[in-house]
Amino acid sequence: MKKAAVILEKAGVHVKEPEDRELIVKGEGFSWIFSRVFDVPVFVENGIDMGISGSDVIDELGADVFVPLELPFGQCRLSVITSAQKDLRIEQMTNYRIATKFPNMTKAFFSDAGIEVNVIKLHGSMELAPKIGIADAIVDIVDSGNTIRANGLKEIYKIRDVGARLIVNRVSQKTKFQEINDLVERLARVI
Amino acid sequence: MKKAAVILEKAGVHVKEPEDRELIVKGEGFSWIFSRVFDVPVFVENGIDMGISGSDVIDELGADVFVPLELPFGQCRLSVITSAQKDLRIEQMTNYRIATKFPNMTKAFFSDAGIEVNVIKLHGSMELAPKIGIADAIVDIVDSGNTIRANGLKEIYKIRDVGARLIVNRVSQKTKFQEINDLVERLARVI
Amino acid sequence: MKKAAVILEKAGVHVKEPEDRELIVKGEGFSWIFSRVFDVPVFVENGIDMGISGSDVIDELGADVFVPLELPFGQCRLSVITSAQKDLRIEQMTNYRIATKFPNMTKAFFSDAGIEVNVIKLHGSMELAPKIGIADAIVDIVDSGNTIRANGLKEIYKIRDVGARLIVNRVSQKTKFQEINDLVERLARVI
Amino acid sequence: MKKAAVILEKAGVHVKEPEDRELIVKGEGFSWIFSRVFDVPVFVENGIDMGISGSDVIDELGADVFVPLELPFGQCRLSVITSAQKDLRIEQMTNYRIATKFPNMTKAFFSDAGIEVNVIKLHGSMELAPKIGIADAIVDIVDSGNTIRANGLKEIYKIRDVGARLIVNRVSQKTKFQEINDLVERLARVI
Amino acid sequence: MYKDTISNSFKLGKVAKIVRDMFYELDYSEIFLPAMDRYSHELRGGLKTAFNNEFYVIKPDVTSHLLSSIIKEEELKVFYVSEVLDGTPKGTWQIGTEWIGGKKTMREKIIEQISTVKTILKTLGIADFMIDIGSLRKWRELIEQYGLDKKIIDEAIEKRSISAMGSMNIPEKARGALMALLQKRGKTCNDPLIDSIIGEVNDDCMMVDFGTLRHFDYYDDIVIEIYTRNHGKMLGGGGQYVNRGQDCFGFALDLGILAQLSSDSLGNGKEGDSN
Amino acid sequence: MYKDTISNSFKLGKVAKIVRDMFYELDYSEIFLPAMDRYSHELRGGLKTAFNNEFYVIKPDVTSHLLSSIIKEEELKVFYVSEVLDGTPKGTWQIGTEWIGGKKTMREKIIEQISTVKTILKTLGIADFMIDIGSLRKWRELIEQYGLDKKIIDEAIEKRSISAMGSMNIPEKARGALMALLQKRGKTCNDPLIDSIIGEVNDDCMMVDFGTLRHFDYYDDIVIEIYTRNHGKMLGGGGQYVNRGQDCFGFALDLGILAQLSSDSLGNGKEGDSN
Amino acid sequence: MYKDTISNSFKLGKVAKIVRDMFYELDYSEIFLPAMDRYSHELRGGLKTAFNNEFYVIKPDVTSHLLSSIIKEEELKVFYVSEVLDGTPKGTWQIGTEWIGGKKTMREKIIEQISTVKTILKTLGIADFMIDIGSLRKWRELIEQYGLDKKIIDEAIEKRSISAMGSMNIPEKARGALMALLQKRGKTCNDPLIDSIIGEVNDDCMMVDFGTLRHFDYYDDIVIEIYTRNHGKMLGGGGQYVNRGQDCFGFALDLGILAQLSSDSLGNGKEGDSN
Amino acid sequence: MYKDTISNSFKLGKVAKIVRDMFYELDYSEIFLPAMDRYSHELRGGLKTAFNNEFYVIKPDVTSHLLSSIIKEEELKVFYVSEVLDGTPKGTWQIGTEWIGGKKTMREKIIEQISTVKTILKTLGIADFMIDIGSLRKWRELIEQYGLDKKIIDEAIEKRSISAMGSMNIPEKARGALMALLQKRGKTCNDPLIDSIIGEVNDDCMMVDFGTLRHFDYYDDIVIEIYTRNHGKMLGGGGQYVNRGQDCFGFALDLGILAQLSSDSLGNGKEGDSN
Repeated sequence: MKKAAVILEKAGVHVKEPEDRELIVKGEGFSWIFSRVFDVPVFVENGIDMGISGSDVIDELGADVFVPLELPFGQCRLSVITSAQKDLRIEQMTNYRIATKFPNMTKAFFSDAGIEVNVIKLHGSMELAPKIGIADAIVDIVDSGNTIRANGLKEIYKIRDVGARLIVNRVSQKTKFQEINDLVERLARVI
Repeated sequence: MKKAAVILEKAGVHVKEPEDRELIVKGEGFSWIFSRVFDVPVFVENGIDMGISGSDVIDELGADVFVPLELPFGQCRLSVITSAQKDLRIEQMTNYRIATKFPNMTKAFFSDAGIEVNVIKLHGSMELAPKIGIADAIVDIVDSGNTIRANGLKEIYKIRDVGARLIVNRVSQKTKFQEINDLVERLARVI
Repeated sequence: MKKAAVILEKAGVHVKEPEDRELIVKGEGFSWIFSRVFDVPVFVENGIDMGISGSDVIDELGADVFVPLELPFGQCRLSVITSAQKDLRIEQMTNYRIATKFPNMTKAFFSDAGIEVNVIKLHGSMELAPKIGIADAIVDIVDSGNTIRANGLKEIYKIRDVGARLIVNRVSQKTKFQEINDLVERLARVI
Repeated sequence: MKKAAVILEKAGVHVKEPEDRELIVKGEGFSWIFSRVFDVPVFVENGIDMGISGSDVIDELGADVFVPLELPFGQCRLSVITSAQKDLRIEQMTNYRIATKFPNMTKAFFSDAGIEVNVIKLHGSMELAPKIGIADAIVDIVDSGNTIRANGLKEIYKIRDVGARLIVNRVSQKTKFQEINDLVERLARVI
Repeated sequence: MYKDTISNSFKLGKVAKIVRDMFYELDYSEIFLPAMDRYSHELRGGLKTAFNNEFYVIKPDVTSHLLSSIIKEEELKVFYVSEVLDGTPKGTWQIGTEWIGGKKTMREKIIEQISTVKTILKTLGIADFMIDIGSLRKWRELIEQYGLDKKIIDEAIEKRSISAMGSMNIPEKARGALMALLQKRGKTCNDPLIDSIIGEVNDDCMMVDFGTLRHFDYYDDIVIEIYTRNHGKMLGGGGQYVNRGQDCFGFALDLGILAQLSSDSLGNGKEGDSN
Repeated sequence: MYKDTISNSFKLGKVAKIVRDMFYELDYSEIFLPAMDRYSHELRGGLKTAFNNEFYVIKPDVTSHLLSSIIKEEELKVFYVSEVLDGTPKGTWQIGTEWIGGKKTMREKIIEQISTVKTILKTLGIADFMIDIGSLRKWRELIEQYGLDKKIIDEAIEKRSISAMGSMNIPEKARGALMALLQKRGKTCNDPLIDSIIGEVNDDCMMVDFGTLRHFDYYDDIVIEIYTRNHGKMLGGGGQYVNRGQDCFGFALDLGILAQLSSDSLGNGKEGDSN
Repeated sequence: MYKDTISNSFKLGKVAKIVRDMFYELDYSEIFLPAMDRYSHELRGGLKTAFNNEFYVIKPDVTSHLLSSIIKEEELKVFYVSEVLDGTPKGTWQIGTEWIGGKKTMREKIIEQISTVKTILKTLGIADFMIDIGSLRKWRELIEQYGLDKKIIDEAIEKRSISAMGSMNIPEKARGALMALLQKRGKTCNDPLIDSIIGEVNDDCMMVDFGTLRHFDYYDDIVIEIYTRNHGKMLGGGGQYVNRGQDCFGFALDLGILAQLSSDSLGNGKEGDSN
Repeated sequence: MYKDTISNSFKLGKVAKIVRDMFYELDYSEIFLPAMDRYSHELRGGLKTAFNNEFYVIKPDVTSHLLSSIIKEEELKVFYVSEVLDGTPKGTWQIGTEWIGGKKTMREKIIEQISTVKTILKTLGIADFMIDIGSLRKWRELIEQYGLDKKIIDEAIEKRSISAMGSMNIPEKARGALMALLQKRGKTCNDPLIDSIIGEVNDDCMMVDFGTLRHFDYYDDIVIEIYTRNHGKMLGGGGQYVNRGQDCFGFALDLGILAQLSSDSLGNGKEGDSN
């Protein structure tokens, strides 16, 4: 969140921090909405002009929004992760139980590869699932890889790269063309 | 979370607090797993012996678990909530956009009532949705009601009461019958 | 055909015989159409005022016509017929090949009795089928029973009684109410 | 039927005529079965070694048989026939009621041409149908064309040529290879 | 010319426009029912299918579909233009009305709707049509009066089978009454309601007929059938039913047959059209 | 009040009547497409099902359904009111037109149809709508000119991804041209055809925009999108396509959204309606 | 290695062979049920579909499918190996038996079938399994004795909800009996039938348990559930039912889980297999 | 006795057991294919349906289903017992094998599998069966050699139409070769591969026949058909195909016909059974 604010500052947009439980903060020319990561694309698709969210969330929700800019923070990757002791290839994961926060992308990936798996939707701390035996593998976001190493896990297959994105509502892009393009250009120059 | 620990202490079970990012904590006779609210029923259904979770989450996930005890905390209710200015009845909500963290329960409720609505899944701060015009009403957990009043909203229909529940894995109930029943009885006495 | 003419004569309606390949013959107040037995109900359902046809054909085609009168000729029955040497009950005819001129009625009969059979549609001389081994049994019209006895066959189950019927087009019954009712009454008196 | 016997005689095969209602007649080396035109392909598909039948009937029933020889008699054609007064093209026959003895071939023809028609199955004297107004057109076998002209009708589209065919059961072709090929060759030489 | 779908639908479009305008004048509003709905035993006809492990019906009979969608109703004066399927993917296009509840008496509703049918057909240039009016109540009263077996009587009526009625072992008086009702067709029938309706409509096309009407199970008493001399199939039909205690009446016309019969009169008798 | 199906459809009925009357005045005739048709890869959207071992589609996208039904065509100026399904049994109701062939030039057709959209929305009391006009031809010319990979460019346009365009290894001149076209939105755009259309329509609601329109594969060049400030979703859209060598243009409007937005202006702002 | 379908099915094949051979020895004959059957409310599970305007179910629950196919029955001692669907195209493979009618008493049948389950699992090298035996009759007797509401009690049992039982307004004596039954798990339970069965089977894996078994509506009294310590899901289950006045007992095992658990012991613990 | 499903399946069970045991001895392992799979043009037969807006096929032809499921394959020597649907909910039960890849040459595989067919039929007491062996390669060579039109030749072969071959405008030499191949049936055919196979199998039931075999498009060269004198329909068939560069051979037998023909010999000639 802070990295987003830094970039915006550089592009001449001052982000007003929300006090205590405030949800919407009016700043010079902008009103800022602070919502859950998974909700940003839903807000933008249904009427909020612009938002900053991770490409993993955008693709998982299949949000029907414009994605003008890839922002230079939040770089990580979505990978298939199994226990460190096993040398596994994707084709060997028939009927594996796979815990993930991204069921749609996980099902799509394994179905294209022709491998039938059972996907279990979890909301947090994926590494727990194989440890306590309720899943054989996980599909999750990997950044430094420390968390997974710390839990005796390893990446065996990178599904796709992930990073922060600027997203724009399809109608706002038309009705507020100038302001949006103006901000996009200023941001493009600083990244 | 703390209320759960208090009840457990009274029933003679000392809950070991997790240090920093620790996920699993071994205590006398128990290993404690601290996961997201929405994941507890998934863990218990897939192999973890017992868990404490809200009846809203258990019903939304349709978790196939035993629910031996209603615990005396976390009492609240799942309600249909609209803007305070409107006097609305359920039948008038044809084609309303309804934001909620509980899409399954919301769809089931309106479908039984024969009202066709469009459900938008959000993960947090539901009150935001009607405020910024991306939803006409919300279905959410209401406790004191301060949050919704603070956001110019009001409850128009209570779908069901909600509260904390003790849940047990169907197989563990058999294989660890004694320990589980023992704990359930001790808890039953203190609530 | 002659019996029908006799009855009609008695009811004061003179039937004009067709010369050579003539299809339609104009007589006092009536025009007579001589068509195949199986086509009479089709003609009457699609616009011809009245017709005389067997109840077997009417039911096989499921013709949407009025059937005011059962005529006193053409009495026979639709039966399941097998080789004389075998003592068979319907339930033992699983997967039998059954030759018939009435596939719809045959399928309906065996399906209601819960017996799966393979129906082969033939247009004539059913007795031939079991004799030359292309069917295990037949469903056909039985009158005296000589033909089937002559071919070493016997009736094992009467599906329904069959007889000649007077049939009337649903619209003609309305638009030519008087003439049709008048003829029906005169016929009713002579049978 | 006689023409078939003539050809067979030329090919050295004497056809024994059936007396009165006899169905099967044993002749030198052959037993002859005289059945309805429409039943010959059914008999041959289900076990009778060989048969002579029209290509119209074979195609209408979609019989799964070998068709080694086109015989030089029974040449005629399957055509779309309408009233002589009208100059009609196929595309103009939307929703026409078409009477025919060949519903399968009629539906297939109009469906390939993309024209939706209502097919009425009749068993004989097709020319009657348009005359008495229960059909707008007919699909039937046309030979000299006298019958249709006599009934004020005319051919507007030839669907396919039709002629007599020799047909052979797929299994008999194997088990009685010599005799069948021998007869086919002798026939081939005389046509 | 065009492939069937388009040429076919042009004619339907012309007729639909004319009939719609009349419904608007008579203060009916158009109703749009979804093409598919969850299966329930109330739904008649349509094409059975399944989606996501639930049974559905595609384009069921409109009256039954509408009735299964009503929760609470004051007045509902609607018309619809819709394809209706009956067991196969190719259906028939219908235009029809449903008049549910409201202050008008059942008698007034029936009279207005029958007059509406008349005006529609006349405007479409279809002259020699007839409207038969029958009553299920008459038969019910008879069955109750003589304690007869409803199922057998219904089958006999469905086929107008005089032989069946003749051979039933029922009291002669009952047989006489059944036969009389079956044969009853004429200008009047000394049933106050029906006679007053015929009187009010006051048109030669009307005929009382207790023995030649189709009995749909969701109709309650008065039923009508609309047909012409020169078309083998019925033009349409309708009837009276009770829904949540409210008197209702509705009718439906086969848009395809209307288009066929009216094409000459509407001056678009294109060469090659079916007569 | 009523269950959704009925209350929902009343509003649709009101709007459909108004729009239909306008189409009649503009000499469009209504077309009725069957609810189900045999599956073919040309058909877009709809709900896949099967009958009698054949694949079918229920209520597919109307334009693709119409085009797949035409054999030979002189002129076809039609409108339709139909539910369109998209993968589930609950669809959206649309009202739209297809103008195929005929003597009018493509330019005249586009101008007439855009003016029709304007009149419809104004008559329904929907004031602050916008109509964006874009061109697929512009992008095609660029792709051919610099020999670019159509698939990658299409994905970039679909997401308006400036980053993607920035990181493509294509000549700088090409990148500049792509960026310019993506950002091009304004009153004129020195493209003779589009400028003349905007000039002719001469209304403030018109905007040239080459970068924010959806690219349906059956559109050929000129595409339009219709939207308002206060509704998250598009009101409708349309485009130009060639069918059997004939110039065609068609557009479709979401009847549900029209009903929502127009309910206030049409004086039936019932309390409790979603505004 | 292979795509899922094939690698998956190899393991199933190995286990199916072993279990089939045992059934042959025990004089069971294999039964082949059609993959699709006309829908009837008796059929449980399966995937709903439609063909030719009739509702069908694909691969329904085998017991319900078999029972709906029996007209008259002397004795039927059958086993089946079949995929069973439950609302989606991907089902679970089961191997199971149904013993209908015949001279053996219900007690003898249950004892033989429970022993069969034991032998199967031991032969497959699955050691630490447990077989719980419960009784629906016990609960029915209680409900009738205290005139309780069956629906509420069933819901409480389904969730083992002590809170629900605690807060029901029922006589204290009834509450006590309910709680006792719910908590009843042990080696014996002074119910003559169950104690004699446990005595006869005489194996440590057996446990009486009235409170943790799933209640399928087509079971009548004795029900069994088969599970192991180290697998979250049940291995299988079975129960006793009455069909046309004849005593019947059947059980089914999840072939997939059997293959997983037995793969180590059958010496084909291929590296990379799910443990 | 029983309703068809059960009585029918008992006979199938008896035969399936015998044949399975033989396959186990020949080191085949059983394969279990899912009852439903996503539609793809590779799948033959089956019953088309749809689930969740995707096209599926129920119980397609097993060979095509297996081939579409293989990603990488060393050796696959499998057998299956499965119902196969062909456009309607009532299918035929088949038992068959697929031998894919592995070290054995194609010749060895064909010889082993033909011998297997022989042993199966003889064990079932079906004596007077015949196995025709034909070759698609022979026809292909001829078509290439004379540059003939494959489609027309295939239609002529499908019907064994000597007239069609007679009236084709093709060089006389080609006509002669076609006729010879069509009429070729006997003990040997001087095709090295086929003659050596017949020599190896060395059984009177074998017959070379290039003109009476059905040509499935997924077969490559050698095809076989199995039939008996006294049953109108074929008992089974098989053929050789190439999959991912590996030689494969498979055959399937109709379990229903096997059960019918073998019921006498297996001493369960129940009175009333179809002979």
